[in-house]
Amino acid sequence: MLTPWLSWICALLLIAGLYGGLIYAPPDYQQGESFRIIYVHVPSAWMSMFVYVLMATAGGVGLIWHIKIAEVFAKSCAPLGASFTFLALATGSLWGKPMWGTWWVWDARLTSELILLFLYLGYMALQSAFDDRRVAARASAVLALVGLINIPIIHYSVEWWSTLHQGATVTKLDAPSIHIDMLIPLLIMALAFKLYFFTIVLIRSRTEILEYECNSKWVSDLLNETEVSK
Amino acid sequence: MKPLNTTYNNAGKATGESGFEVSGLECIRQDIILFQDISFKLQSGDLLQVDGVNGSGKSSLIRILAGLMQPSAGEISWRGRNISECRYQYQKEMSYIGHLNGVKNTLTADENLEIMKALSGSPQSIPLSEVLAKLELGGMDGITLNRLSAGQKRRVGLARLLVTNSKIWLLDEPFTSLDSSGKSVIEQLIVEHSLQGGITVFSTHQPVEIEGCSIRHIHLGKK
Amino acid sequence: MKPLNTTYNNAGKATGESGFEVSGLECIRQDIILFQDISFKLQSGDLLQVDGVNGSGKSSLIRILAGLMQPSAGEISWRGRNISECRYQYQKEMSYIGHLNGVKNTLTADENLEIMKALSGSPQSIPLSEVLAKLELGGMDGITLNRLSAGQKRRVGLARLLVTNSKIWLLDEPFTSLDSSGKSVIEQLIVEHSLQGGITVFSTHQPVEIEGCSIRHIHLGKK
Amino acid sequence: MVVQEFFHMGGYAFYVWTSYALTAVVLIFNVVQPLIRKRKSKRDLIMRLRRNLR
Amino acid sequence: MWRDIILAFRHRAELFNPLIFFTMVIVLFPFAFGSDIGLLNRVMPGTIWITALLATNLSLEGIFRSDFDDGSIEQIILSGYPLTLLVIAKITAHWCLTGLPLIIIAMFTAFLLSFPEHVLQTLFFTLLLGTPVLSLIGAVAVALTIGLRSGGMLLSLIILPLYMPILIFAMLAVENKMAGMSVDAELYFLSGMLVLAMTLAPLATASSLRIRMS
Amino acid sequence: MWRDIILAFRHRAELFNPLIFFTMVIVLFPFAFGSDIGLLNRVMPGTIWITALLATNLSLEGIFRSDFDDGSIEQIILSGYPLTLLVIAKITAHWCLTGLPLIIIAMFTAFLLSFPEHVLQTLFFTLLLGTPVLSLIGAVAVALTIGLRSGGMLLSLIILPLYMPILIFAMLAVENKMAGMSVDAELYFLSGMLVLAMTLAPLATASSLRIRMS
Ligand code: HEM
Ligand SMILES: Nc1ncnc2c1ncn2[C@@H]1O[C@H](COP(=O)(O)OP(=O)(O)OP(=O)(O)O)[C@@H](O)[C@H]1O
Ligand SMILES: Nc1ncnc2c1ncn2[C@@H]1O[C@H](COP(=O)(O)OP(=O)(O)OP(=O)(O)O)[C@@H](O)[C@H]1O
Ligand SMILES: [Mg+2]
Ligand SMILES: [Mg+2]
Repeated sequence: MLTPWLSWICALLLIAGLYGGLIYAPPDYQQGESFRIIYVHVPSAWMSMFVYVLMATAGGVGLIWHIKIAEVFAKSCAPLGASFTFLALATGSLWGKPMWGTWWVWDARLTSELILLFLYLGYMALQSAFDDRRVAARASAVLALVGLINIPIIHYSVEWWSTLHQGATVTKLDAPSIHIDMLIPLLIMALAFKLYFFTIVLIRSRTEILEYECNSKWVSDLLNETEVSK
Repeated sequence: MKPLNTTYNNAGKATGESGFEVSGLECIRQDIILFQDISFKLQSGDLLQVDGVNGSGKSSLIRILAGLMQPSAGEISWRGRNISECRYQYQKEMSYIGHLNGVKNTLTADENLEIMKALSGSPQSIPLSEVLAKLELGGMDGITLNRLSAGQKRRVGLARLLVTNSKIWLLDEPFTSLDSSGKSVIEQLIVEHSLQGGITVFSTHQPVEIEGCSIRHIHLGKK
Repeated sequence: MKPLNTTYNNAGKATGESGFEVSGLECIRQDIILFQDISFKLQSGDLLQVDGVNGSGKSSLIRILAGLMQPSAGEISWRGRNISECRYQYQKEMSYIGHLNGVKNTLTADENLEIMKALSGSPQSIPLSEVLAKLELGGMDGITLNRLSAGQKRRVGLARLLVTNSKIWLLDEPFTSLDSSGKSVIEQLIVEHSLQGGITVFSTHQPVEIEGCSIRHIHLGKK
Repeated sequence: MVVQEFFHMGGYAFYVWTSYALTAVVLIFNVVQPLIRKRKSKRDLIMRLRRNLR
Repeated sequence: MWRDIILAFRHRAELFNPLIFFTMVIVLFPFAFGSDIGLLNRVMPGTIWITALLATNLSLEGIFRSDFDDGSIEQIILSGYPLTLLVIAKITAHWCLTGLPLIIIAMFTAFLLSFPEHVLQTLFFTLLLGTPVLSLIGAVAVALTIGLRSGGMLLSLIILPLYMPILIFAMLAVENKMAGMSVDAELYFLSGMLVLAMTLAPLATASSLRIRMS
Repeated sequence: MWRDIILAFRHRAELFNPLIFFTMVIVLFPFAFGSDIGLLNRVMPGTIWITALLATNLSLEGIFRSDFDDGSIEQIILSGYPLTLLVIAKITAHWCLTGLPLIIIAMFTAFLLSFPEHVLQTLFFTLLLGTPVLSLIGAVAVALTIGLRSGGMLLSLIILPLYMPILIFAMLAVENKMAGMSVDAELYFLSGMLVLAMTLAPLATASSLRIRMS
């Protein structure tokens, strides 16, 4: 029921964010127009971490209380999280070339983000290695929880090491060191990404539940109503 | 043959409380329902044989009873409590022997028994040589298991029953590779165990000759 | 059930020459003489059961017959030649199934059968699905063996007999973990094999119900 | 002129537009793929049910 | 009882195997990198750490696989002792047989190469703090993947991201020390990881084993 | 038939496993040795060779052990094909899955590090000639020790002296090339070893397997 609403709001926000980011915001005095990558880079990077935390939490809930919905949700998160991580890496790389003069360096933030991608891939590979869905869900939840350690490392890496990567510009609580005209589109984009994620994850989860419950009565009833009779 | 195991850990508590109770058990593997709505009660001295064709879910049932697998639905309780609540206490009173012997091929019979003993944490010590003699393995103690025959290895695996001294025995095809005398040794062990108030659940495809106590049957799969 | 294997490799040569001949076989393991002076002759259609208690040397004898182990003394000849002289020709006409199934747990039944076929180099191709159906494994082809039950795994191991199509079968406790219907499938296979002129040597601790051909026995160990 | 400038992105066109294009592709893929899978798994389930009914 | 269990697990492992393994690497070392002491000194920490990663990973897999194949793991799970404790015992035994000899041999080699002493100390501490973490994390990953069809690949895929931070911090510490900087931050981080791994990894291993059994 | 057999053996191994394993080592590589390209270039050949030794050794042991444990080895011996041929097939399959990917990844890494081209060629040839020898010799040693109580230790002890000459000559070749000298002698030696190993090792492996079975 929720998905159409979510997707409309999401589309609107995306358009607004794109307008704000590409047209409204002034060019950066140091980086010129290239800074506009921020509007895809930073939301993806944030989402990559956010989704992981969500996935691990849901996995943990499923592991402890054996709640099916949580298991399904965690499983549906993984491909999206991996996509966001990939985007963060790719757009970061595309930004790094003009800014740092290189596509890639082995610096702490970049590396830990790469590790995050591997974690997602490992999680998905582990999920598909089992045939029993519940066993798969529980085993991969353990992995997700163990990998959670990486999230703070990603976030604080810029503080702990001297790195090439930008320090906290937006997430400083007191005073973001970024112009307000640049900030607003960024926040809109971030929100749009978040809604996008929830929309897709809902769609995914539904399919997943259908497959999970293939032995139960309500699924056969549901399908009977709609199609089997045809 | 003298009975070796005359007392059980926590044997005192048994009185008054119910024994082993299974209700509404269901097992689904690879989206196929193996069994559904299995319920039974086992009291001290009961003997249950699980029957069914290959792949009907006998091993799955026994593993679920052992607490190795989670059932898709249903409950198993021991002394009135769900076995996943009192897991370690239950395990201390239970011995499971599956298709695999759970012994190390590169160690000797002696060393394997010592590991079993250390892991079971059972306090009283039956001399290991006596255990081996009872299983007709006398003189085999210093030989690593990869130099024993299949039946001799199975006997070392089954020695766990004598070493750990527990009240519930869950035996998945215990007679595999045993000759007829080995088979009757185990059958006799089961009878003794039952007479002393132990509970045994076992599966086998071979005809069983047990005298002195009655066997209940449960049949899995289509008839 | 239609017989699947109606012709044998090199079947033509069998006439005129003697079949399988064993003379003065002796096996010593760990300085203990397991058996001595074993001699027998097997012709087309013969069926030999090896009896003996656990550890009496049944598996050792069968492995020696297969050419896996060297006897301490004695000779084995096939079609008049010592089997170590015509090793590969002998092996092409012989199938051995031991205590271990010789199958890969991480592969599916299909893949395992294909490996067996590739290694046996047997030219004619019985459809693998037919082999599986015959062993009551229909529909199990795409499942890796570590998700099959013990009896189902054993059946995949025994499928070797149907895939490789050889004249001599050496079976060490083939009925292990099989249910009664699986056991009778194998028993019937053995009978068919024997009726078609095959030779079978097998060991088992279970009562065998074979009708239609006579079984010779050999007893190892002290009586 | 303004439009051209916009697409030029102050010389960073390649980097900026590649990032946006990549993002668009990935986001669209993530919409389409689950929808396809939903259709497919529904069809599979229905086949399964029909098989069981018979 | 505690001693018994550790002994029981130790029994099974090969005491000399990892020792010889490391000796082999150390012996090969000058062959692989030439005999320029300066260069040897520079690459020694890295080599030792990579060896540690590989050795831990592969020996852990061996131990768990054999337990899995012969059914010992079922009996361990059903032993009546908390599985977490048994896992700790198993990992401890494993570390005693790989991590410990590695450290000893590394120190010995460093001594032979007259490795600068103050850096040696740092290397020692990183190894002391880091190798148990490798064993602990490795146990989780192995427990998750053992016996699966694509187990080996999965194991590498899972273990790589988890080992990387340890390696990075250990090498950072050694490099900083060589450059004369403070290494407190890195050692704190490694200690933190160790404490975290010690509390969480046995739990995670135990629950993965349980899950894998069903 | 020949193709069938090789396929049969390949089936069992994991195609991606060694690839990921080597990628892992290569990814760890800059972490372990810092990002100084000059240093990385100097230690790369040595690291690649040590990795090759370890990976060959350990994966061979894994393959044979699993064949031993599940009875496949008996069936291979009894298959009716000359065992030597089957051993050759098995070793070939193994090399295709470890040696070959190693070489490919090594070349790729060298390319990324802009390793000097003329030395790269030498490194390539040493790997091409040397890694099959590793697989061949390893197979003999593994066949001799598999399933023994102290198999692991024995394996290392047997393998170490056999591998050493290969490693030494390979490294000599690379160093000589770096110094601008001729490397013919070393490459001839490696080729000789390869020819020798190819003719003798399968025979030795086959007969050790036969002996181990009884
Ligand atoms: C492949 C290269 C890159 C990767 C993997 C990467 C990754 C990340 C990640 C994970 C975050 C989120 C951190 C957090 O919220 O804790 C982030 C934020 C950010 N990145 Fe990147 N990045 C890359 C390149 C770049 C480049 C080249 C720039 C600009 C010169 C840049 C600018 C930013 C900015 C401004 C933020 C927001 C920081 C904040 O306020 O938290 N990134 N990046
Ligand atoms: N590890 C597993 N994962 C998934 N499915 C399994 C697994 N083990 C067994 N199964 C499936 O569950 C079913 C029951 O297996 P189980 O081992 O319980 O049978 P069983 O009654 O013990 O048979 P047997 O007499 O052959 O021992 C089988 O059809 C099998 O395909
Ligand atoms: N690999 C081996 N190395 C040395 N001795 C062995 C080996 N395998 C078996 N033996 C010894 O040889 C004897 C006979 O073993 P064998 O396996 O032939 O017995 P079996 O008759 O097949 O017994 P079972 O009925 O238990 O299968 C045993 O006493 C055993 O101790
Ligand atoms: Mg079973
Ligand atoms: Mg036998």
